[in-house]
Amino acid sequence: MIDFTLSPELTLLQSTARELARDRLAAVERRLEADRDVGDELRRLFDEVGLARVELPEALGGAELGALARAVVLEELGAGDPGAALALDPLGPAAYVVQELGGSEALTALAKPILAEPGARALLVHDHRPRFHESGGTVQGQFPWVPADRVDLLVVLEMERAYVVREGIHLEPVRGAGLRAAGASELRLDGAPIVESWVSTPATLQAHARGRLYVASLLVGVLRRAYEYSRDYALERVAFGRPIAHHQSLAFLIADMATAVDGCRMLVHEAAWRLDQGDPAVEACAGAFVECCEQAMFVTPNALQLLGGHGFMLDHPVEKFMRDARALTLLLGGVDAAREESGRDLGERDGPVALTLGESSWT
Amino acid sequence: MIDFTLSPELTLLQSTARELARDRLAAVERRLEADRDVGDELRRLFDEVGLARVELPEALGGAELGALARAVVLEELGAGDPGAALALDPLGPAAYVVQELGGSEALTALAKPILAEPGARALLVHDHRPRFHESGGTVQGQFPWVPADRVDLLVVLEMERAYVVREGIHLEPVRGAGLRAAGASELRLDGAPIVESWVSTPATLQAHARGRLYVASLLVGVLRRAYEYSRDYALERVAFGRPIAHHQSLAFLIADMATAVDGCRMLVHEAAWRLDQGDPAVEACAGAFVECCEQAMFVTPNALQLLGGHGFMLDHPVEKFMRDARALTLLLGGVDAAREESGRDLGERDGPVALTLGESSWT
Amino acid sequence: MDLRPDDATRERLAQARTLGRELIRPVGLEADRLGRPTPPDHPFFEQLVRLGLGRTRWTGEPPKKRAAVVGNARGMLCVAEELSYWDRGVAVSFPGPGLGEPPLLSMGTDEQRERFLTPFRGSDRPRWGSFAMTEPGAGSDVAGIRASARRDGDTWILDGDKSFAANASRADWIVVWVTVDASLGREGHRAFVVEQGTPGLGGFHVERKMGLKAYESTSFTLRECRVPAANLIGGEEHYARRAGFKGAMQSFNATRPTIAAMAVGIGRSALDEAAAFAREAGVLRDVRVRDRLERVRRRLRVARLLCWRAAWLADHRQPNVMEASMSKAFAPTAAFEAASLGMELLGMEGGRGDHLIEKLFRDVKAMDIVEGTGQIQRLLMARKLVGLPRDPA
Amino acid sequence: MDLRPDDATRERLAQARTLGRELIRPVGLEADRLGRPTPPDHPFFEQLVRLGLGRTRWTGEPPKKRAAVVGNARGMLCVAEELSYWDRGVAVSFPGPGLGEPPLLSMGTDEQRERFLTPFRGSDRPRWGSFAMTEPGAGSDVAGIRASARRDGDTWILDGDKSFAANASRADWIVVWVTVDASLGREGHRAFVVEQGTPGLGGFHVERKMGLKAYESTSFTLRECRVPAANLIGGEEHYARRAGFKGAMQSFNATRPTIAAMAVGIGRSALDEAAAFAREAGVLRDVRVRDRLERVRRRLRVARLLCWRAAWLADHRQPNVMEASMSKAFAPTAAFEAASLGMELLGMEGGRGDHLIEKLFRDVKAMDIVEGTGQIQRLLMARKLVGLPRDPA
Repeated sequence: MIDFTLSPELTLLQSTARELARDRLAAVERRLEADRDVGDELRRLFDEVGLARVELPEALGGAELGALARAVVLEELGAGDPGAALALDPLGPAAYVVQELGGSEALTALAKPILAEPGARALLVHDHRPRFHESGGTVQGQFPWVPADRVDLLVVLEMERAYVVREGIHLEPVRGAGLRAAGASELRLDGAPIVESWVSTPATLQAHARGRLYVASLLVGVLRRAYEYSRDYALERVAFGRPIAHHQSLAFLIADMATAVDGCRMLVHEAAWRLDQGDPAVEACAGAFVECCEQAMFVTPNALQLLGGHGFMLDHPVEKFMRDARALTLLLGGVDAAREESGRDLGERDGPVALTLGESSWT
Repeated sequence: MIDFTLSPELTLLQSTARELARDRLAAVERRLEADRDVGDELRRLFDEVGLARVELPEALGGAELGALARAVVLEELGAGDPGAALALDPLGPAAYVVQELGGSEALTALAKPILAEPGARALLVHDHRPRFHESGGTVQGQFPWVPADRVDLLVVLEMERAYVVREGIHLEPVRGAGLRAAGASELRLDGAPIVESWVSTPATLQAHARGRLYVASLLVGVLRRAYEYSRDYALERVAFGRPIAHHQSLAFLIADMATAVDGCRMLVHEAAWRLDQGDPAVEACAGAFVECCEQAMFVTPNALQLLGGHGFMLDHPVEKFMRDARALTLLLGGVDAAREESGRDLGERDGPVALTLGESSWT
Repeated sequence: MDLRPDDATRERLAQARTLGRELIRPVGLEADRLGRPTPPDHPFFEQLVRLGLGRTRWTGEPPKKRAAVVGNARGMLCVAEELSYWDRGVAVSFPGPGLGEPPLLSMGTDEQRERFLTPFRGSDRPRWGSFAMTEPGAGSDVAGIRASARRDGDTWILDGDKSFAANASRADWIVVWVTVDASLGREGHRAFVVEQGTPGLGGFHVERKMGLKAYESTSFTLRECRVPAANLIGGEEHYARRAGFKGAMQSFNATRPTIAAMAVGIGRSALDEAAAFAREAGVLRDVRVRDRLERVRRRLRVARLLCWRAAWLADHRQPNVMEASMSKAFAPTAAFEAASLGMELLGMEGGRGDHLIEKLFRDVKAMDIVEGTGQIQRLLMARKLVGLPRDPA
Repeated sequence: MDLRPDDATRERLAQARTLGRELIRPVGLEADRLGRPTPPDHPFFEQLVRLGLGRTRWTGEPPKKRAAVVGNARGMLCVAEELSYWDRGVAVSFPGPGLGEPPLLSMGTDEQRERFLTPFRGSDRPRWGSFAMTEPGAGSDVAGIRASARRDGDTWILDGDKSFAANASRADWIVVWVTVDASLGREGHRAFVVEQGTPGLGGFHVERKMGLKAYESTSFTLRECRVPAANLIGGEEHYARRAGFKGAMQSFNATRPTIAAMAVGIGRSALDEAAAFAREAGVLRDVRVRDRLERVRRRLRVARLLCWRAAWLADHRQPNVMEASMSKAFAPTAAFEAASLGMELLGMEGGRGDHLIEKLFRDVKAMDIVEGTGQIQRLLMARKLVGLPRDPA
């Protein structure tokens, strides 16, 4: 029966992630941003706790806890610092692509060296234009921004295929609009030899879906933190004789922000639960991403607005929440590509529109 | 220099229209709706005052006061009863089509008999699918709804041409979602002979533009009335010890409704002023229509919401405002067709985007 | 975590769908076309009774086991969504004790449940119970009840005006909320069962609504209406005891998410019709159309999840006031967007006034009003989220 | 009705555009890249002075003719929009008496205007005036000023903290608002000209902002800061007289529509860049892109008209508090939508952090905050529209 209980295992994982994100990421977020790196100590700590291995196969030291567990952890890390969350995850969503298109063995082979070397990172880019061009087994081209200052393994995802390169990757640092703790570079491939390459439309869709859910989970974290931070500020700040949170229009705005955060989280959890049920969940993952993107531009600018002039200053992190959120929404082809996926079945299917998995079998 | 003053002539016209709309339309709006007609007396009265002839050429007894004057009058009538406004205007936007495509002589010839016979109506339909089909000089087809129970002259506007029929027009009454004072029928053409027919892309665009501005002007009136009615109610109704208008969230909602109404009016006036300056104003008219449609679904449902349970009852006219507004937005091809027109130049022009007429020559 | 109704609920949903397709929707369209509530002697109601509907949830068990009786908010909410998919107005017109039942179950004495609910356990004919809280001058401000009750020996004398009471004129009895002392606020409130035919109960007036026409929303008057003391729900002891229970009683709420679920049902209905119309018109692959349908479905999905969560908490006796209000604040706007989009896609077909979507467009707005407007829900949420004081604007 | 600036304004707009393209935008991008305000000795400021900019509007005329001096809100607003199109941060950094000028013009004595504005009539070097109202703990609640002034013989002693004052550390003088008695609210407020170097004026701290980095927003402290009585703007008589004038003085406002127009300028800049980028990327005919650009342009058009109307009323000394607030409530959200859409269209190019749109996205949010947040504007509007009382929440 309909039940939102998280398992005790997941609840424990959640609180571990929450504490670490609060004490080790959020507490130093401005420093992480300035350093453009999380540093070796933090990297070691997170590796020990295994937060980046929640979903990975056992062969890679993973816990195989599934998509919901990953979503829960990523929300917490996103609430800490989404850039740091990327930097602390050596494989990130790149693993989805390799796994879905190349299979578990390919993942093991490609990922092991990355996991073995502290600071090494695999990076996924979604190349739908395309910006990279292949000739004779090597790739040429430029990608304007990746949230990284180091890339050991580049996974390029197109609409119907994916490929991997390991050499010929050049990075030129740029300032970065957000997610700076992960680094920020322009990426150039200069005759980079393709290591592996796969073609499969369904697997590509699935990899896209899981990648979008990854980013959506981080967004939920950013949005929640922006909501909580501005709500707490509004409870402390007094104007016209009372906390500004007790002015009705702001109280209602805060209520709507809470609704936006909860709605995003529920779509993310639903999509993750579907994946864990073996459902491809392609439109559910895309829809969760779209919802998070839309609400990101409601929640984070309003969080800033609640702080008034202080929101515009770097003394508070709300301007960073807005920048990080906007930057996250640009990843993986952006919101319109996700919208396309989220609505695709509407153009194809006949009969009533289902809201939930298996609805057609209910009745 | 930038100036929003209405001429004394226009101000007088406005107050005449306002009084008549208030006393003779709004005061009996439920009866007009039930009767599906405005009745001969009202028809005579409005004809004497000449509110439907503001923009017409002198040859048809018109005052040739221009588009802004027409917009000002239509707002007032829309605030009275937009269905009645249609019924009280024998030619309506159909005249624009005949004038733009056929010229003044065609207008005089076709319009004279309509103006001469009390109760006669010319009707414009926008047939973009198309639903009507021509063969051998006659037209066949069905149109699901027209806000009329009588049609003496039917003007059919397609994307690049227009034609006129006078016979073979069959009307089957339907309930009508809104605008019932104008009547509501399904229209069938059964071998209707084409009286006149013109082809011209620029003239068609112009006719569309003026037609959209006509409907937009009525919408401004409906929105203003919905805003004023619900505001007044909110000032009278007491809950939790004060007028509900003095609860901050509702006070702010009312302020936003006022902004929506003013914004719509300003775009309508701007487009009308452009037309009066000789500018084709195709995108300005379309943009005004789109804005009115978008704001209609903000202002009228919230007006209803402000009345709470009473808003849902027929004892108050706010549910009618919402229905009338929604019905107006469906006319002339609807909002997406207007959006297409309003944004067309963005896809074609190069260089900076102008917000105002002649902006490129400012600097 | 599980996002599927259980087998029993799915079976009830299947029944509701059959009933909806075959009976509820046609009856709803008929009432809308005729512009009046389905009359009590309509064969539809007889059919429902023959199907075993319109009965009380009360099993006749002693009150100790009461908790088990009301533990299926999720299942009820799913069925409510499905019935509203077919016609929310008709769903409210269903025979049965209606909204009068919960106060009898939760506050009533054994004897009162026996007296007023027993007739709803059999199935001789369609019967209705009704519930009257709202007054013409009040609305969401329920603390402001002005209808009064004063004791006179073994009876109470009720005076006042009530409005928007569903099925009141056809009901065997109406649970009426009144105050014994307006200055006490909620503390002064009392609920009485007023039986049809009681002298002083009258002035029934069926309100004329823009939508949801299948059920009667009725205003009525109490004029020196004398009611036996035995009809005070729970007896006087209940109200003396109540102060202590109050916190616990208000800590979870299943009504608001149920109303929100009804909005989801209406919205889903509009979405299905809009998608079908767009498919027929060949515009379903138009990016403008598809993006808006996608958005509407997404918002309805959020709405359903919010409803489910609130009901799941209620079923587990967890505090859910914030979550219940959140679902109720959110779902009606998502449903309105669905109906309004449907109208836009219909275009001139929508102007005719005879398409199901046009009816849904008129039906749906009520969902943002009944059981507390969106504004009231935000007030309740803000009290929990930021401790908004009760008093200020 | 006329919706065109006159010839004089168009000429000034053409100058502003040339200045904008050649100087303002490059200087703005430089300051953003370096992450600090343009230093006072930057050659840019010298150039502006050579061009005759940075002067006072005060002509030296006696106060009788004052009305004519401030009658061109529309023209100033048009130019403000255009300058902000190129860089709003740089526009604020312009030399000149700045926001300190209006109080001197409207409240000051002839002698004070002479003393403090005369240096701004010549053009020897860049000079700045500044204005300080906001305090670290206050913000929109201007009635809550806590910086104090107490009389001591021929001088006043000022104490308190000020924040977000533009160009304060480089200014020749700062118009500082303080209170002589916090319990009096606005009645207790006084404005002093505090000259740079006055003992007790110090602790200048340039705030670190997310955007608009070209000008300095500065906090500073007043510690037993002794100011001659002659620096009390308007002298004591002014404040005694003021109660009577108050209504008239507050009935029109040109500052809010000017800030709103600056938002329009930022939004227009984002729109132009977004459209140019979309054109280059070949997606300008994509219906999703075009519809959103269309909407952004339409909203900016509404915003501009609302600004113009408010300024037109101000120029005619018509009450415009509601209209001024309406423009200020509306324009920043339209501009934010433009910048946010621009970021979306840029996609990964926007993530780099070196595109003009990305800068505008960081600049624009301030416009919904300065001169009263959107919430404060709605409060002011609601007072006019529904008589919202000052007190309740």
